Amino acid sequence: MTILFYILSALAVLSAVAVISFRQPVYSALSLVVTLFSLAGLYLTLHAEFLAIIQILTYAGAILILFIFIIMLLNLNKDELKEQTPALWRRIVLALLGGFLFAGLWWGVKKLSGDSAKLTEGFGSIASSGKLLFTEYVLAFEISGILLTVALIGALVLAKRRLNYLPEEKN
Amino acid sequence: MSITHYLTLAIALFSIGLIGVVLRRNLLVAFMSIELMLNGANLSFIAFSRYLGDMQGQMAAFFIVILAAAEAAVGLAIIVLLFRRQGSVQSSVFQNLKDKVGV
Amino acid sequence: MFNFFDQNILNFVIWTPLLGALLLLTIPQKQNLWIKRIALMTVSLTFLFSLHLVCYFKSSSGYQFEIFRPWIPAIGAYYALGVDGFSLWLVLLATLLMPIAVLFSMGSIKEKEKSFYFNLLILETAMLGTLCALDVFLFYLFWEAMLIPMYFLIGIFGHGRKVYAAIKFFIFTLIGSVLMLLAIVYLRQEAEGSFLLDHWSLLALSPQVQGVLFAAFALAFAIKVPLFPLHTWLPDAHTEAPTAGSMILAGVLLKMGTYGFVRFAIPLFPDALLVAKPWIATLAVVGIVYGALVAMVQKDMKRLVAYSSISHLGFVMLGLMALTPQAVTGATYQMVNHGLTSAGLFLMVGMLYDRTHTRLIADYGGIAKQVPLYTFVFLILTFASIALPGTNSFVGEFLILSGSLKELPYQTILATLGVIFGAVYMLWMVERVFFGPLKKDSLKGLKDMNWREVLCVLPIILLVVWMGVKPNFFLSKIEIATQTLTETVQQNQLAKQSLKLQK
Amino acid sequence: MVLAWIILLPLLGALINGYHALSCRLRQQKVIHGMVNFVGVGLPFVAFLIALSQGIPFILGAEEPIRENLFSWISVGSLHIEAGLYLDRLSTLMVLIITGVGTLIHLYSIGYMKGDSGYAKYFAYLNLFLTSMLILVLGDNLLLLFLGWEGVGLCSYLLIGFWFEDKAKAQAGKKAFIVNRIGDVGFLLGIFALGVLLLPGAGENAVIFNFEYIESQIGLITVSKVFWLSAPFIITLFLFVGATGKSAQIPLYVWLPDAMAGPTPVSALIHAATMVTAGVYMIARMDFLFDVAPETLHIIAIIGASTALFAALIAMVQTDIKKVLAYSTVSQLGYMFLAMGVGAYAYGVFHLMTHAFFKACLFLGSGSVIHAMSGEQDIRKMGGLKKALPITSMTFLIATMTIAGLPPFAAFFSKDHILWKTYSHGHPILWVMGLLAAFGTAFYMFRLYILTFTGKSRVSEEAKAHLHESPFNMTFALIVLAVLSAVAGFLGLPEVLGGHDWIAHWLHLGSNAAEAHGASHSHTMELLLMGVSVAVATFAILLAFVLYRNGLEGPNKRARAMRPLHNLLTNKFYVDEIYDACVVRPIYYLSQSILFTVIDRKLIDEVLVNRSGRFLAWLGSCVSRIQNGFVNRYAFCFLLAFALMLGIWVFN
Repeated sequence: MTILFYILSALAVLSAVAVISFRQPVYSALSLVVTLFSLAGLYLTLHAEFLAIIQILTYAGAILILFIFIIMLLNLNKDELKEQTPALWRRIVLALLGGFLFAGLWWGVKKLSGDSAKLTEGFGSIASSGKLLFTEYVLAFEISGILLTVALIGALVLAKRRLNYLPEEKN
Repeated sequence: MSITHYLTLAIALFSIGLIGVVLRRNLLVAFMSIELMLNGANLSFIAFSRYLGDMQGQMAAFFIVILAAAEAAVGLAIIVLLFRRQGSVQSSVFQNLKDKVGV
Repeated sequence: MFNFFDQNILNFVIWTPLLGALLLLTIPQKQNLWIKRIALMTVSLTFLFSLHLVCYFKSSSGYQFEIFRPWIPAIGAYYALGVDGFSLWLVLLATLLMPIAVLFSMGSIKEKEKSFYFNLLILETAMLGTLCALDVFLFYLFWEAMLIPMYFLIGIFGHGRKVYAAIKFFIFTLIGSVLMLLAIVYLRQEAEGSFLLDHWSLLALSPQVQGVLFAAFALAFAIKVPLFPLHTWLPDAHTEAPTAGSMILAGVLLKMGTYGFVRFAIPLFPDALLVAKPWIATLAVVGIVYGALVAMVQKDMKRLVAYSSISHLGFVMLGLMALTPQAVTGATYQMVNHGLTSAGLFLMVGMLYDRTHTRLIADYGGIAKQVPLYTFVFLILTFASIALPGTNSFVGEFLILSGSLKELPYQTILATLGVIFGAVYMLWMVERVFFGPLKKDSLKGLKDMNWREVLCVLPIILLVVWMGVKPNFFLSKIEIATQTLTETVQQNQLAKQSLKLQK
Repeated sequence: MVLAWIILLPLLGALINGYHALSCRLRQQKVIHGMVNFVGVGLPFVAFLIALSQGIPFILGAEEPIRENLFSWISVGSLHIEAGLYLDRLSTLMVLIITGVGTLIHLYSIGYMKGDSGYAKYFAYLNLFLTSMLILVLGDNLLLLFLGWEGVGLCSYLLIGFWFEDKAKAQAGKKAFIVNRIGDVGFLLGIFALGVLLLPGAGENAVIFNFEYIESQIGLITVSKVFWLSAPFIITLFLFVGATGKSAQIPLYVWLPDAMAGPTPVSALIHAATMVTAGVYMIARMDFLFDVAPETLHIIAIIGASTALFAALIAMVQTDIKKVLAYSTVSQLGYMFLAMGVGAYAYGVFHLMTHAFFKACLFLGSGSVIHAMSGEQDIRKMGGLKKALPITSMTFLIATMTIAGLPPFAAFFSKDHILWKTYSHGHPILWVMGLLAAFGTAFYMFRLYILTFTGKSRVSEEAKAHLHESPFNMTFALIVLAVLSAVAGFLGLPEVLGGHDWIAHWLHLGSNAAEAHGASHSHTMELLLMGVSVAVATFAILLAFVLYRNGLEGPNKRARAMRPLHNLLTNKFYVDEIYDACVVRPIYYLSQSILFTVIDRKLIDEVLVNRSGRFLAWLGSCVSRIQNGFVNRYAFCFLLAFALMLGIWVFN
């Protein structure tokens, strides 16, 4: 089990770093897919099968596809994509800051001891999640439905708007 | 594996996402790093839910995923709009909210 | 019915202008004739109410016509109003100048009358409220409320650098009053959560604390008085304000500073006053001489009268600082005199401005032949402003100087110099504007004063003479208030000295 | 209420005429001369009759002064100032002079101001002047005196600048008022010092500024101190400063010669007979106070003598007929102050009376000359007018002989008394200065007479055409005044010449100490000095005859010979220029470029107000640079803030 955890977490971290370091957005999108898959795997080790599936289905399946689709749609030309790498000092500063951030949070987290509680039978399975969703969280579930439709309409209205003026010519 | 490991990973993902947002000029990549941060948060939810033996964490994670989806849709629509308007997605191009110094 | 009216006469006096202002709102803009009529009626009604104050003013110490109701119990603010010797005549001055201002601006303000008269009426309510408030929170509310209408009057209806002048006026006063607010809050906490002035006067504060609080109050009022270094807002505000605006500004608003000193700064902090007395007196005297000298070189008539106001109010401050019964009565009397004379002078300059649209002395010359009546009235006001015996200012100045020679000898001697320079700048201006050959033929067609302008100036001229020849009617009412003030301050100072002796 | 009527009548006249003048001017109507004359001259004449009726008992020896309390003017706390009137021998004399000479001059100005457009306005101002002068003289307390004091200052301002179209005349009026104001400030300080001394001791309703009350408190005053100096000295000095301003003594006399810009009757009334003597009256009225301040008296004597001499010298070379008389007034006032200075108050007042008569006569004479010459005032263009103006020249001659101090006439007695008292009170130098001044007076007066009336006529052709003797209403005043100035002397006939010096005993001013001190010198010395002064006068007259008998050629040649001295005198010792240079210009420069531009504009307005405003704006702008529209920059700020919070959380 632990080896699996380490592999997956290493994979996740590496691909996360890749996401932010690749110059081409397409490559970072793909590395994001890798991160999501590794996370799904981690969910499984945490007995959250339902969420692992959801993760793969919506995140990897829907959202990332949308990203890639957008990237392709905008068919950004070559030079446009290849933005100049940010100045060295900026990256160092940010890396340091990130490290500091990580250390701070980690310092907070490491105090957390606690052995794992005894799990009930069928914990995290789709059935129990489904039951919970439709009993305790039914209101939230419905509202999220509405949320999605609103987001859908919003996205449609925004993207569809026929711009009545031509975008300025890129200089 | 104890919860600290998972949480450490969550923190790592979160920090990387944060740095990504700040570092990258390209809006799309910034947007992806936001997704990364969200996933980091999701992971911590699920880790806690696992170690506390309580399904609520997973429910929260589930709703976050839904939220992420909605947010991604709208976000990308905006990015498309921005691209149409300015012809590029570099964040350095959109500066007209700049304060006119010394008015 | 009558004693209901008598009970809250102050409510009538203070809130009638506000009612008038609200009534104005209901009238459409183009009916400017009705707007003028209603404005004039409201202010005249207020004046009639204030006459009631004078007739039934019993010459006994303490506040009269008191109104006392809890207002915001949570913070301990009461709706407390009252009038005594100090504020009585200032209220009368305000209610008298307002109809004159309205009557005059009926002829000179041609557009946007509705907002003009609306602002003027709100200003009157705020002024009267400030004068009658006995609860410091209410006082502060009205104090700040005064600024806004004045700001609009100068900002919209002024001329030249009116926006600059309006902003400068607003911010100058605001800085002072913000510090005062801090002191008020501290004092409220000292007086166990009550804003009432009577509770505050019972407080026994240590000299250091008194010093700081006095400084805060004094700064706020010093800006309004304009004491010497803080005076630069006055000339700008006066020159750019419309005639009615600068009349009220000079007539009443400047007196708020000295009134503030008399009502708050002096009685509440006697020990700090003992320390600060020579400094403020010196500043006042510097103001007298400085104001007079700088007035001499002004090119613009209104600016000259503005600087002369600084000089005259320097006398009032000297009187207040001397704290003898004569000096303080003289100072209060001089506040009213200066209100009349400078408002009158602004009125006259306003008349000239309406005819020729220029206030520069150089543009005039030898107009005495063209406008004899105007010259006659202007000369009377000039001699009233340089305190010729027989006019009102002389009585005030005499009382101030004779009262303060004992307490502040050197300052008083320097102050009497101001009397000479007063004559110099006024007469020099009169000579350049009125006497000598007719400078430009454009002045040939200058019309003399019409009946409306005569009606405006008449009350001022009558009062100037009446208050100069028979001042006792006015002085007797002020005298009681000064008696109580000087005694309370002397007692506290003596008490402190005896305390020090025992230590 | 009788005394009040003396004041109210001219006031009434002033109001009626004033209203009439203004309404006619507004309605562009002709002024009704008849009514104006009747009101303008009639009312002062009635006032004169009332004054006479009140004055007769005093002249016949009554002692008790008449008091009238009109109303309480100012009463604050323990300070009470009553508006009360007070008539005793001194003020009777003054009132009679004012109303008497005043009415004569009003009569005279009917003729003089006939064609003038501001005719009614003129009479209104003149009546107003009489009112304020009467208030000054009749007031029973120092403050009423000051009210009249500034009132006459106001009227002299209005009357000097009467023809205000002419810039110079308006400026002369302004100059007169301001110089008077400087003196009045000194006067005010004296009143305040007195107030400070007397107020604490005053009883519940004591009227502290009343002359009698001050006299009763004289003990307290003499012993107390004001600013480490002795009180009487300081108070009297301040009062004297006021007097120098009003009665044109050395430092503040510059306004009087310029005051000639006003119409001549005004100069006669205000700048010869009444207003300028206000200072002398004030000292005479407060003689008890000045007696206890010997140092001030000494100063007064010195200033008086030096003014007399100084003005006499300047008068010798003046070419404008009114300027000569103006400087002669200044010098005669010097004599009066000299008399006051040596403690001979009565003789000062006596000289005041005689001066009122002969100086008014001289001014009115010069007025009728100017009237005849249609405005010409330069004596170099006159000459031989005796034939054309017989009455004027005769009265002018009498007045000139009077002022020169020839025996039978009034000024001889009054001036001689003063010189004698100066000498007998042990001031020989001042006596010599007085004598020289007498010599100067005789010389310039006869020079004036000779040049205008006798000798070759230098009158221009068209002026000669309508040379005419003034009408009767003008010459009547001249004759009356000439007779008075001839006769008035016998009121003060000194014992040594057989008279019993009635005026001094009648006025009995000043403590007897000054009186007794004088008696020790023998009569022979007095006679001797009298002879000396007459000799000096006659010598001066002869000199004048010799020099100016045949026109101006001789004197002009001699003048060119001693050019520097002559220039110095003609330019009045450059006093005006000195004042202008070291007082007026520096103050103007100080206030223009230093006070106004530097302090007000630069220091306060620029630096404190605008600069602080701009500083805040600059501060704001550099903070706003952070928001440069970069989305990443904002994200970075979130990150920073988050890190900060984390740090805080971690470290405590």
